[in-house]
Amino acid sequence: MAKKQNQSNIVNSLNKLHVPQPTARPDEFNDFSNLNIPNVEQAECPAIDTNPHEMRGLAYGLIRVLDDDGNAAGNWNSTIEPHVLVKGLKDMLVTRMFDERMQMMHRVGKISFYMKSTGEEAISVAHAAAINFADMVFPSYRNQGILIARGYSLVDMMCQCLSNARDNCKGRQLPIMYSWKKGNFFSISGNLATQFSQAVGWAMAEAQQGGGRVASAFVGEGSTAELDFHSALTFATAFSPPVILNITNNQWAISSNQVVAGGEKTTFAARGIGFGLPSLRVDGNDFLAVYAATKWAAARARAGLGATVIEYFTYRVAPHSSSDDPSAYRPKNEPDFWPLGDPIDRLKTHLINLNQWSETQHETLIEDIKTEMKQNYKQAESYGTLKSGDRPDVTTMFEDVYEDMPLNLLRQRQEMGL
Amino acid sequence: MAKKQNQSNIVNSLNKLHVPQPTARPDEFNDFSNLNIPNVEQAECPAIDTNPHEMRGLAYGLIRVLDDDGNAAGNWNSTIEPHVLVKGLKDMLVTRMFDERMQMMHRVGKISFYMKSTGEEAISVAHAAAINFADMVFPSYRNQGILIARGYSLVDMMCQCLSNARDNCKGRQLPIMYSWKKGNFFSISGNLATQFSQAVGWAMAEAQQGGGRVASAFVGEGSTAELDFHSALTFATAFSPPVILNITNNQWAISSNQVVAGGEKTTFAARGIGFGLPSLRVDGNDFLAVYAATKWAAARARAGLGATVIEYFTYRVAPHSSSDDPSAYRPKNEPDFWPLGDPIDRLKTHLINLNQWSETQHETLIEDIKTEMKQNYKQAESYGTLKSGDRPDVTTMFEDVYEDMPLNLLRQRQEMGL
Amino acid sequence: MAQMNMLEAILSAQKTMLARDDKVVILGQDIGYFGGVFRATEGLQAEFGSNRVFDTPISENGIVAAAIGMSLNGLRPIAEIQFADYIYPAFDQIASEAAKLRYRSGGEYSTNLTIRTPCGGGIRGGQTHSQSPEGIFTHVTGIHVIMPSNPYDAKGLLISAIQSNDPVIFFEPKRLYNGPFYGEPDKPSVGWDSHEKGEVPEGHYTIPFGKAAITRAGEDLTIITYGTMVHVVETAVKMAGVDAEIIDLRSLAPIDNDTIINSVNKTGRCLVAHEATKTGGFGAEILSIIQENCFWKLRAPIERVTGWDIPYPHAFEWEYFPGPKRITNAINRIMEA
Amino acid sequence: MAQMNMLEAILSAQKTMLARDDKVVILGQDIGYFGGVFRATEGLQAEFGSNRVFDTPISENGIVAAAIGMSLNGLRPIAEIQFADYIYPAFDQIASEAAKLRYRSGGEYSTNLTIRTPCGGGIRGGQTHSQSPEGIFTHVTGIHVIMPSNPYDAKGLLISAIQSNDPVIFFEPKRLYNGPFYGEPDKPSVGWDSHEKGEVPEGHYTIPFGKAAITRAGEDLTIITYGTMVHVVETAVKMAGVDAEIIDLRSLAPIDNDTIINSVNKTGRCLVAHEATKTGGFGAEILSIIQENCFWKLRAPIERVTGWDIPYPHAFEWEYFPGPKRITNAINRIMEA
Ligand SMILES: Cc1ncc(C[n+]2csc(CCOP(=O)(O)OP(=O)(O)O)c2C)c(N)n1
Ligand SMILES: Cc1ncc(C[n+]2csc(CCOP(=O)(O)OP(=O)(O)O)c2C)c(N)n1
Ligand SMILES: [Mg+2]
Ligand SMILES: [Mg+2]
Repeated sequence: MAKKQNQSNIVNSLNKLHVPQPTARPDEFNDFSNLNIPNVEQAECPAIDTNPHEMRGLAYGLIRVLDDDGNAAGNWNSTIEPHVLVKGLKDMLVTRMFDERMQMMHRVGKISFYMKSTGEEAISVAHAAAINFADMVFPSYRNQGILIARGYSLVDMMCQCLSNARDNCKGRQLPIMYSWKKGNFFSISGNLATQFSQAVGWAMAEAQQGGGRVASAFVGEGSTAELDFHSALTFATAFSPPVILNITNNQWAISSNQVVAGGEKTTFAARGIGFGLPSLRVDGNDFLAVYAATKWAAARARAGLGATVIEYFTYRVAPHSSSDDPSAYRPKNEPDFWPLGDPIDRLKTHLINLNQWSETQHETLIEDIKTEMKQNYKQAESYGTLKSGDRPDVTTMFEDVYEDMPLNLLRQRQEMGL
Repeated sequence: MAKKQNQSNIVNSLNKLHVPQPTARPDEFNDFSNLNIPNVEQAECPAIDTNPHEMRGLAYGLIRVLDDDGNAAGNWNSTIEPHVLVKGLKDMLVTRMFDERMQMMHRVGKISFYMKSTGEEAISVAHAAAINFADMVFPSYRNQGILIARGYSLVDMMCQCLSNARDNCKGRQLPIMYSWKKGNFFSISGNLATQFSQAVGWAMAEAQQGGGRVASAFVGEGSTAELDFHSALTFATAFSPPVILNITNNQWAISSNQVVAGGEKTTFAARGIGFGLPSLRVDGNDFLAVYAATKWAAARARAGLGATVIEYFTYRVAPHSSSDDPSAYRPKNEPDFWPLGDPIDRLKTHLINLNQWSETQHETLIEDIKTEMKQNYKQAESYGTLKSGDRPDVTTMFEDVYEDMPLNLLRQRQEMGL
Repeated sequence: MAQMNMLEAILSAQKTMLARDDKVVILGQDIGYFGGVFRATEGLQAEFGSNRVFDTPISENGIVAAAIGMSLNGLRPIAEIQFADYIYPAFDQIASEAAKLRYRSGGEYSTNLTIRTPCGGGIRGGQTHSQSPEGIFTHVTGIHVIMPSNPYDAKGLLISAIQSNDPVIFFEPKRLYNGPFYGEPDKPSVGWDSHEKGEVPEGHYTIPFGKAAITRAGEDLTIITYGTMVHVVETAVKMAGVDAEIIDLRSLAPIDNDTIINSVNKTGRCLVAHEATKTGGFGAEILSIIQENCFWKLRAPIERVTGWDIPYPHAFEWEYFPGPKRITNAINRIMEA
Repeated sequence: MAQMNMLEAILSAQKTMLARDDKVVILGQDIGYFGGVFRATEGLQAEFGSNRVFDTPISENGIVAAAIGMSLNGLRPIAEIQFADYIYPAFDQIASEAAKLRYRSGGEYSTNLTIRTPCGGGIRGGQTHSQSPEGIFTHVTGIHVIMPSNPYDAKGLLISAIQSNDPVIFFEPKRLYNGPFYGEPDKPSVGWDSHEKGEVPEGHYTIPFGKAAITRAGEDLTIITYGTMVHVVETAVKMAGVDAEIIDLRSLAPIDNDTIINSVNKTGRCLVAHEATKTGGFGAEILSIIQENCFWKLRAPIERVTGWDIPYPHAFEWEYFPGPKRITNAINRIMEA
């Protein structure tokens, strides 16, 4: 036995549990030089009906389309209509500026909580651009870009965050826990990953009824450790439903680096290989790569070929939430060194290279969004804030627990004098 | 995009959910000709400190040592002392005959339930032979061979099945739900797979304390769908503890073929690849292969290299349990066609080839075991059967819920007049 | 009308609904080709196809999650959990998701999921095939909790469950599948043909949630129970020779306060019985409702007769079980108080 | 003695035990380098090393399972579940494994696992950061359920939990971390330095399980409660101007029947208060114990004041919360009855 020799990869010193550690802590330095970023030519683009076993390599590489100069190249490059890209750029900007506005509103006490998606906008926005509006999204809490790309009203989003009288969640949910049924956007759960396995069920029903739509679910890399991730992949491999299982690997889960979730020994895309599913690892800050990978996965799903797992490799520039201060656990300047750049800058450069965009247009757009954002916020605030007392009617508190209100709730409502 | 062409592997017809189906149902025929059984030379045997990424192939092949003529060969072949093999043969025979005896005792109403391991004896027995007695086993309910290989008293096993006065589980558990602390054999749980994640915790504590022992946990292929399987692999990859994560793929989970558990698109060993863990797929009916794979995994664990996933490819010859009649869901003669043979026959032939065993010795041994089994059963029955009333003292019913009996239980015991 | 045992009634309810509503699907472990370890779905895959009735991987969490997802896409799933003792891996999907979805989404989304699961002891199943965990779910607002005691109710209530737009957990006392159980394990077992509730219509009918049944009218005391214990209590009442009013709750959530309150106000005495362990069990809620509403009419302390606060022990099944004798003793104490 | 808030007391208990017993380890999400989202383990990894205090993947099931496994190998793990609302994925490992292991193995194996988890509302956390699920666990025999109401008790009880050879779920009312909460969200918050129970010994001491505290002696009625509600009840009692006896249960399982029974036998009137939803909550068990044991001394119906039977709504936090006014109303009803 044990014929071939190899360098040691011993990870445990005896007498000590191996506890995975991030590259750097606050007083240390990390320029991500440990990362191996392949160039855009590296990843092959197999036909969608290729046997998943023949494309395992995609889970270990990195699908990229935009090179460092903002030019599109490689096997995953395809023609995308410029207006799609311009819309993508705009949606990413709106997403970022919406986040900034709401973060500010949290700081001044207008809303109780907020979560930004800064640096991760391409994932939501390009993904939304690459699937159909009728496709059903099972989002995590960092997919506000999908709502924006699908044209959800910013005022409605703000009203949800304000828990005011126009909040369609009727004041029951934390800010950012959106639900938009008409937009085929599932109600966000506070319980991590539960939507992942539900999405597979939705897609099973779609296959069963032959509707031709696709389900698309998102989790963070930290949440892949949760049980529903396993249920999702198990049912996805068994029943081959039309579903895209997206993992946003933004390196952090609150204070826990992706190594804690099990990212030390392999990629998160590789989880899909364990189930014989096609598994793509994608530059999440590359709008065109996210778009291409999503299109590919959606085409597979629609062709009856079943589920695809996609890991988006990105970086959580923002704090985890408004309650978090990342300088307590990672170098303050770590975001600046993220080697895959900023998704907005990269798409902008690309569009400028294509002569479809200019610095002036960009600046004008930003000003326009700013103005719009202010107006929207003003309007949203006119429906009240949590503090102003313009909340949904308090009697609604007892509704929607069941379809019909049972006696115990009727009596409790009476007891409250409502 | 989509440059390379490939044959279609479309699995879903539109308008219909893909529901995985076994090769054959009762009135059909299955000779397993769909299985691709590689020969003994195929599998490489890497050094234990090889990077797991370089041995992914092992999850898709089949580690075998005994060829069809009962000769040992291939990269995983190693010198095993003949007395180890003879003990292995004997332990397998005892296991099989114990099962038969107890199944009979169930049929005549002496015990309430039973589960046989027929055809799967090599997995438990060779695995037990290849790890140390001090290593901690977290078994499933089909690992009685480990108890036997470790020298647990057959009388004690029978007493547990009889729920009699000498049952060390004090009549609280179904038959076969053994617990043998002195034998480093964990209490079997009725809840599938819960032991898998616990074993990882045990191994984490072992690494933390530097004890040098290994944990070894077992689940069936059907149980890999359970949540604790995911927790086990997630924690195993994150903390690299000394644990062997064994999957017995005996093709069936009650009436559900292994395809239902997600065995259609890839192997169960591949699940480990998803986590960057070394993952072996092993001929479970080949004593020498099970032994070699276990030794390799245990050596890795003891060297601080962390967890190994092993899938044992085998066949559940027996019904699921005494409550099951497999002819309702699989061809009656399916077991006869299992291409990997019978583990006892294969080891016996090998030992005869080695001139370490003979047909006469074999027959004598069987007779001896038969006699011993009868005597043991007689002794066990002398301590009572569930029906005879020689149960553990009924007052013990209120003990061991907590370390000290709380007041509510004291009062309930009084209320019972005990 | 036909003669059905409880399993046949449950099968019939599912078959009726599969035929009536093509959105109804059934999923669970071993429920497809094989028809379920208790045969509660026998023949349904053959009749309705594997697109409607199919086996799942062994993941209770995955089953419930998939069923929730399917319901969000217009289907009406029935999920079987093979034993109630194995429902816990699905607890998060039930308590955090199914139960709270309608509320958290402001009514935008909801699930109509029905979970069927066999519960209770009496089959020598040991501690992991005998539990009655209903008391864990009755504390989770947003789900209905049902437990029938006979074939007629089982079919009518199960059809209501399937038709309900709320999530429902439907507990099936497995000891009753083949016949009523009067609490005397040594007596020969009898079939449902010996019981009037073994007469079950072939077609579609419903029994509303939140309506208890008075299975015996009486004046001396009220006994509130459900599931297997309905029949055990009947035996005890005969043994004690009292004129008890027996209430079979059938529906635990919603619960039929009025029937309970009216009866106890009339009798002034009350006993609550269930097979589950005592502390924190659903009996405590029943007792509380009575105490809060009937205080001035109570003439004796309400007692609970339940399983002991221990796991269900294989060898001591009948010592654990709250049998007729324990109930009779309690009845006597209550009547003498 | 030192001044500690409840977080500091919990930190101190863990630190004391880490120093005293090298078998003690702590695991959970974000509890290592970062020191926990509530800072309950701040500095412990720096002091005791990552071999003793470490982050885990985000899997509540995995955390509890690993902790059980570690305890089987001689360690004494403390597992943090970041919010009690997220304990459900671990439900099976808690209810089927930790709670039943000693029993099923005939006493051969057992787990000493302590689970710490912040519970309760009052921080605008919405429905998934506010729950009080203790009533789900008090129905699971084989585990201890503890909920302290102040720093002194928190430290003493947590040390008892860590030292216990049984599994313990230790619920920490997060609203009390920084100071007592008297049920009036609009009033300026006060620190634990204003409360005598903010005086906490620096070293090792224990408070036994199963012993309630009488936080106010009185003759008019008994109020039984625990956690945050202990202080809210205090406010209500002042407002109502009654001479109430307030019992802080501290330990729900085991429960201190004697203190409860003696008090209610003395006062003849009783109110039970908790923040969790009403139906099937632990209040029902308390009420049942009293009814069963004090029936002849009761002069008025026992009432329960609890959270409504709805998920904890973000915008209606204080409408959901069983505040002083609702308690006062109930006190008045009980006193007038
Ligand atoms: C079941 C559950 N456990 C714990 C939490 C607390 N929690 C909220 S977000 C989070 C980190 C998630 O990280 P990741 O999945 O990587 O997503 P990201 O925040 O990076 O987008 C944690 C632990 C939760 N919401 N639900
Ligand atoms: C949590 C849980 N769900 C369901 C069951 C019921 N059950 C017992 S054995 C079994 C099949 C397991 O099959 P597999 O894991 O392949 O093991 P094998 O019986 O083949 O050895 C099932 C579904 C259980 N015991 N626990
Ligand atoms: Mg993340
Ligand atoms: Mg199997």
